[in-house]
Amino acid sequence: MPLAKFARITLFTALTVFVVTPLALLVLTSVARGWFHPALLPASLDASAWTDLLTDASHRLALRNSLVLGSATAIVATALALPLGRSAAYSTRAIRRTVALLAFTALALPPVALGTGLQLTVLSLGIGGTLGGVFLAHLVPALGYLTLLFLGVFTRWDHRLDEVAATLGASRAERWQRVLLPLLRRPIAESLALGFLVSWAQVALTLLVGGGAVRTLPLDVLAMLQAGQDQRAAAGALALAIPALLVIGAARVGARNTAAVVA
Amino acid sequence: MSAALELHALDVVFGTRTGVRDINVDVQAGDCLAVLGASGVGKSSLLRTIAGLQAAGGGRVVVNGTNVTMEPPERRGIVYLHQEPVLFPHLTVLDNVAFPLQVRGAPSSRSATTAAAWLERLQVDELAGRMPSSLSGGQRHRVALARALCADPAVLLLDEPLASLDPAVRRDVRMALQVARTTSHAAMLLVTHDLDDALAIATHVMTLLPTGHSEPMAPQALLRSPPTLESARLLGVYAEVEGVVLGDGSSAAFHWLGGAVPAAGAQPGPAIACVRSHEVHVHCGARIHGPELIVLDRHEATHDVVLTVRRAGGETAVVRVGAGVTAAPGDVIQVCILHGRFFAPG
Amino acid sequence: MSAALELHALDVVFGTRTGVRDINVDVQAGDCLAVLGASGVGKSSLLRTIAGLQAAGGGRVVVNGTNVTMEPPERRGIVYLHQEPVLFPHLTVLDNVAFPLQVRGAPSSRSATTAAAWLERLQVDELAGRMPSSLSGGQRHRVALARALCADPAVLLLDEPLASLDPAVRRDVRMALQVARTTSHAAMLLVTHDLDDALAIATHVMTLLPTGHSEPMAPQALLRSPPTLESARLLGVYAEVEGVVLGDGSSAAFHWLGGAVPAAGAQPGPAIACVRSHEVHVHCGARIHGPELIVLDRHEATHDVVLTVRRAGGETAVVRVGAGVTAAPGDVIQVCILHGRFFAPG
Amino acid sequence: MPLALAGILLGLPILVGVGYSVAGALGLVGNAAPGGLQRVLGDTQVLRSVVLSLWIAMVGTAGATIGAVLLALAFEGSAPLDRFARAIGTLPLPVPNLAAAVAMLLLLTQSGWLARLAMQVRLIASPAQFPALVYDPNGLGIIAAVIWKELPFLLLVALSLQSLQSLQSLRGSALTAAARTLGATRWQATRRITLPLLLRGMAPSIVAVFVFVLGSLELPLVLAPSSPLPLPLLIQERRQALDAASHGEAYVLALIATGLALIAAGMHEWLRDDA
Amino acid sequence: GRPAPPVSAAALATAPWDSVVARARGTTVVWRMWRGDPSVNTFIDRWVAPRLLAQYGITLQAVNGQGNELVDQLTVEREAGATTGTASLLWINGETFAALRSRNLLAGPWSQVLPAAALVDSASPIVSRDFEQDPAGYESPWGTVQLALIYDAVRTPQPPRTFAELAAWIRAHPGRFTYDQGFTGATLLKSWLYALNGGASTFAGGFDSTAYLAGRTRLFGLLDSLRPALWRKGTQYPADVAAMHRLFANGEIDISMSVNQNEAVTKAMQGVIPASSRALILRDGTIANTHFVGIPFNAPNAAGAMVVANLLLSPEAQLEKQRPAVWADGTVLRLATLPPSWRMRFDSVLNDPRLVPADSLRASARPEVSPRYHERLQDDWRRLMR
Ligand SMILES: Nc1ncnc2c1ncn2[C@@H]1O[C@H](COP(=O)(O)OP(=O)(O)OP(=O)(O)O)[C@@H](O)[C@H]1O
Ligand SMILES: Nc1ncnc2c1ncn2[C@@H]1O[C@H](COP(=O)(O)OP(=O)(O)OP(=O)(O)O)[C@@H](O)[C@H]1O
Ligand SMILES: [Mg+2]
Ligand SMILES: [Mg+2]
Repeated sequence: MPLAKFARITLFTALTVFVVTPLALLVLTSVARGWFHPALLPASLDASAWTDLLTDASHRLALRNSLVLGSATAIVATALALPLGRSAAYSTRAIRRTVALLAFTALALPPVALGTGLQLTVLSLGIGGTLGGVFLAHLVPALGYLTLLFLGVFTRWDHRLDEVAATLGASRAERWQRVLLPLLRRPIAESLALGFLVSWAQVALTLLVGGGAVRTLPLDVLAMLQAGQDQRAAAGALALAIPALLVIGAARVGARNTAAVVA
Repeated sequence: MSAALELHALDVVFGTRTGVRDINVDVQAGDCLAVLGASGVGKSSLLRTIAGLQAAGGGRVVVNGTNVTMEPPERRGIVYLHQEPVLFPHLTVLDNVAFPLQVRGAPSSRSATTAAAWLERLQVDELAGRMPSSLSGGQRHRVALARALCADPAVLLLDEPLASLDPAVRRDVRMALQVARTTSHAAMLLVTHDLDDALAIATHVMTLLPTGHSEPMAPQALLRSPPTLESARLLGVYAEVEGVVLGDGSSAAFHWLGGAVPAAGAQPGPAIACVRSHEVHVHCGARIHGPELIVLDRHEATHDVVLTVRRAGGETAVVRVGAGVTAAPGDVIQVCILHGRFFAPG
Repeated sequence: MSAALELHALDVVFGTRTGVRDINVDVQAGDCLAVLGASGVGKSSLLRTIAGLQAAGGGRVVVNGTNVTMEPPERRGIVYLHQEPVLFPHLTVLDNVAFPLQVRGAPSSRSATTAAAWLERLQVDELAGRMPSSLSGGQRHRVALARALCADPAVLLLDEPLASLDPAVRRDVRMALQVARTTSHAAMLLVTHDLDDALAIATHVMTLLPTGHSEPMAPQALLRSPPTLESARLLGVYAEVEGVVLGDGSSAAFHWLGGAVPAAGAQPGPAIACVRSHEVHVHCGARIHGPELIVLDRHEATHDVVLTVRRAGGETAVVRVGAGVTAAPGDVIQVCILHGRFFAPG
Repeated sequence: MPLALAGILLGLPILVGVGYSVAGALGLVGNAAPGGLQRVLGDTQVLRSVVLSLWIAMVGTAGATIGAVLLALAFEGSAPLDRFARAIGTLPLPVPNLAAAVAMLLLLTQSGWLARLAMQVRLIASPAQFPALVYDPNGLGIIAAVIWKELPFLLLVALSLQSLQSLQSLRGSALTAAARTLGATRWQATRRITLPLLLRGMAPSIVAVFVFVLGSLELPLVLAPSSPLPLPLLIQERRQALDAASHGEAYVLALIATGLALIAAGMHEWLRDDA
Repeated sequence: GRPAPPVSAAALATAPWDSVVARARGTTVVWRMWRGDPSVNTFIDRWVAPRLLAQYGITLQAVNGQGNELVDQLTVEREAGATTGTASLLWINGETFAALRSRNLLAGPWSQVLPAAALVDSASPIVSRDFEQDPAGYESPWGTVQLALIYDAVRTPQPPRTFAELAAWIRAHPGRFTYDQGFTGATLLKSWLYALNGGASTFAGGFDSTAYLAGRTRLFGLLDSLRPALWRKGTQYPADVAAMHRLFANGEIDISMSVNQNEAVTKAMQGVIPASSRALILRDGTIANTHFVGIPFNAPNAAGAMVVANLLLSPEAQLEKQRPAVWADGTVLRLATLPPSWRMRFDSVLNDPRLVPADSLRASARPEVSPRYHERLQDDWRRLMR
């Protein structure tokens, strides 16, 4: 964009301050006990929130649940959304719109509506309060997001690449394997990361469909927050961010070959 | 035996409306049908329809006796070369060309050898290790063509494979196409704007025009006697001379400002004569009977010379004459048309 | 007055290596320099370098006396037409063409009128409201060209503007380019593979070859006496006849299997004669002195006939003769080359 | 086949969710009393909630979009500054909403870090003098959190669109090159070519953000004013009240929230041309 | 197919206790409770759970969930026909108990058969009644607490000691007081309602609409007149007690409050509020209440749940829980019935100088009245005052 070097550096500085300050506050809060107004910095450091978090077996269980749910949601939602987004993008306008609207609805339904409906479904399937039930619930918004993502990817996709491969005799599977997947590495990596995040940060659906019996890290953080345990909540929030950061990093590395543009 | 490719009453759709209607064509294995047509008339759409990349408005596509109208593209045994070359951006040139062999499960060493051979035939062998994004326009065309030829299909649809090539390379590519047609017995459909391509490669040619399409005919026949004025214009070799046909039957003659030409069988009335440059004799100075013409303008084209001439009365005409003619502006000449094709004005 | 476009010692980079070196060219306003060159030799790269889309390896680009080598593309007063047309996918055809006027702040009604006029001149006026994705290949080329012409720049770089067009449309587009050149006084650089384009539009032509580039010369001069064998091959009009030059100075003569041809000034030794079809006389039956040749093959091209002939001894040669020549395989003929250009074999 | 699967996996839960809400609004299930619709429509508190939520979603989405586009365009190059800026810009992506809310709380309240900073440099003398950004009837704190949280997502979308485009168009960005040689300045090429194309590609994601923000609970839970209450909180409050009338209203409100989001999505789908 | 429905708590109540314990061995109990307070969590996870495992082989899984969430969850579970639910034990009281009971979502009666039930102080109106309701064996008590104000002894050396003083203090210190929209704030308002209207007895004996309306008019009139002196001029209220603590700790307000009189101590120890924070009980009396555990109708492991409830009533658990360093949660046992050694141990904890003195507590404790008052007051406040 037409920006002078000075403007770019200013913008960069503003961005850094905007992004980093809240994160830095989280870090400080997580190691500060009794850090009150008007102290600009904590008087002393205290690692108890972290040691509690890391040593407590129940947090570890929550962490494991979150990881399992996040990975499963990411993989399954991507595997479903990719072909769905693609066939919708190549379908008639009416089908495309229907799919897009369905996907939007999956995001738009307030947890009270979606969650209660899902709760009912999951319960009548006999998997209420289980990881499986919560996984099914997380799948819905994740599928919504990722379907939109791939719908977008494929409406701008040069489908002549498919055409060439097809007329050269590549079967459907071979087209996926040899043309689509290699070229889609970046969107797929992004989709995996995004699917993971949708599940990873989910609170309301987990609560409703898990019936409270399925503990995840965000639920723990919510509980701490509602008890005014800011120090622990901050540590928990960071603990939530770190694995997700790793996932995003991994996605970026996975996408490197096809994404020369992006750092 | 049935033809390798048969089109029965095929209708081609442009967007939502039917563009080209009722195409009926057979192409035998080892034959090549060239399709000539104005820009935008629907040549690419026809090929895409045959390849199964867009739905037919009606009719059937039959390959080696099997109706494939409802089959997906990869099950038709038809390879389509896009007008604008589409290469897989993530594969090297060699891998692009080897692609059709690899999807057929050929061992990779053999497919690489075959692919390299095609690259060499099209003179792009030194690009084998490059990525497509670094190729020039003509190189991309050739790599895409090499890939299509490498697929060695029953039916090969080529959409202007020779555009963007210089004459020297073009000659070699034509040769490669000849080889492909005769040695591998593919039935070919070749879209081109250049009659030279058709003459070099094709066994038949058909013209596609907004007003309709012609039956396939021999390329030389089309060149010698195009069925309509529009199809004559597609060839780019005719000068159009205006005049009038007087008399009829075998005594009919075409009268233009340079004189009269026997025009047996032509319709009486205003007419346009399509004349090639070697069918015109020019006499410098007035030596034969007939009107004298002043040369107003001389334009040397590659193969002939275009003269604009005026009769004393003031009418002008444009004629194409042989490249050896030296008449220059201001000269007085006589122009004798030896032969022509006569059409009613469009 | 300085030229509209001057290139001083310009080096063109391909990826990382320097491809074309030391281009020195002036193009006056209202002139058109055609660039002929083999595929992949660097024509597009040259144009992109002049337009500022890729960095020069060295040298300067001067427009109307101003050194623009370091300027961004939009501040050079240069418009570049991509080889593969690039249309803005979110704008209609009309808006695409009006784009250059709109970015210059023209009122939208006026820019629409001007754009529509260009569309009409290129015979794509009925596409004005369409989106680019629905156009045919040739239509896309023409819309992109209309947009470039609409920009009315000081310097116009056209990368194969006439590819993908049928002869009838091609003639009209050539006319439109002529108009643009003469009425708007643009300095044009035109990349083409077709000498006919150069002859119709260009005031000068230069050839770009892997071995180096020629000085600009008149198109007719290039056609009549190409400076090198390679540049002759680029033109696609010459038959190449092998033989040997004996004697030297004004008494030198070129001997080939059909006889001898005066070749004053040619280097003694093995040689290739480049001969156009109207420079060859064919005598059917043996009427003049000289060797008798048997016609082995006859190929009718659009503008001439390609004969493969053999002397009794067994050597063969390929000659191009006028379209009127009727010699058929099996005939015995005598071929008299009237004129040729003689080069040492490449 | 994938379409049928979609029908099941997306359509079914949605059908059940909407169906249950409709039944709840009609007082048929879940201990909900009927007649919620009339009560809700006559309730000015509901209207204020709707307005506040729409305002937050709109301003937040607009802010995040503008920021993301600005960054994507300003840092599209491959210099270290560009790479670094893109990395930093997407940094908050993995931070869950709840954590973002906590961070904003720590930063923005009248006794938060900014207020302390202001006090340190003697801009203000007591917490009450600091502008009320959190628990603010204009939702400024939530909007800040929305931007902080959603800008990285939209930035990611923008970047991946840019890379897809440059992957497919063979020689770099041919479109901008064409625009610029036609005389468009860098700025004009951006405004007329890059930006519209980018925004078209981002449109579904932008609408998704809008829709998500409209319904999301976590940020308001921590940062929202008590009056007016953002719609998701109002829904939760009614839902968690014990009386049947409130329950019925909760479902009506949920349907209203869904409806608003779907209007946005529908408008987007309708306006988008698929050319 | 679905597993057979588990044995209900009511059925188990008729069986010998030993058989219940035997049935519970080797099982898992999912307990839905408020998981927000690390003190409570530590007590449950580090004290209760290991003992359950050691003594009964029961694995305790404490998960978050309270109040109306539970009601919703169970309602939907029943609508879905889930005869086997997720949780076996619920932390409940007051209006949640009322809601669950009225919808038949609780199993029972069972609590009276717990061996430790004999130790419960059933004479105390606060322990034996839950918001005037008779637990009737459908829930078992395990702790009591009382509403107290929290102030900072350094910032506010002279805190108000009665509701009248509180109103005057608020007027004298504009912007320095507020109350939250949640349970704690509502409990304060209810206590204030008692104080303005002649005490808890005015509202005793079920919901009385006229008494309520008269009382409400007085209370809201007062609050309206105080509004300009409240934090943010009474236009905004903190969402919950945690938010209020945050304002208090950072000096935005000078008084916080808690439904647990001892939270001033535990929260200060956790660093949530300043170390100089103190609790005070308003002399007019504040509401005290008891928390219970219940067993849902579809509990997958009612036997285990009963064993847990029994353990919670054991003197060991009650004493541990009451330690200020642990949780400072009041006992529900009648100390007089305990052996002297236990009594002594309780006394030493109760006399901890950091805590509100036990006799002051006893003197000022006011019982809860019908949960309808709580519901109406909260609802009306939201509609009329917020
Ligand atoms: N979606 C569409 N809507 C309307 N018209 C369309 C659509 N797609 C193609 N067309 C029109 O169909 C016609 C045929 O297009 P096609 O590409 O087949 O032409 P062509 O003969 O290959 O031309 P060229 O020689 O220029 O490549 C064109 O006039 C084009 O404008
Ligand atoms: N990134 C690159 N790395 C290596 N070689 C490159 C790169 N980009 C272009 N080239 C080479 O530079 C040469 C010139 O390309 P250019 O596009 O200028 O050719 P051209 O003369 O326009 O050919 P055509 O007539 O086929 O369009 C080609 O041989 C091409 O392969
Ligand atoms: Mg075409
Ligand atoms: Mg080129």
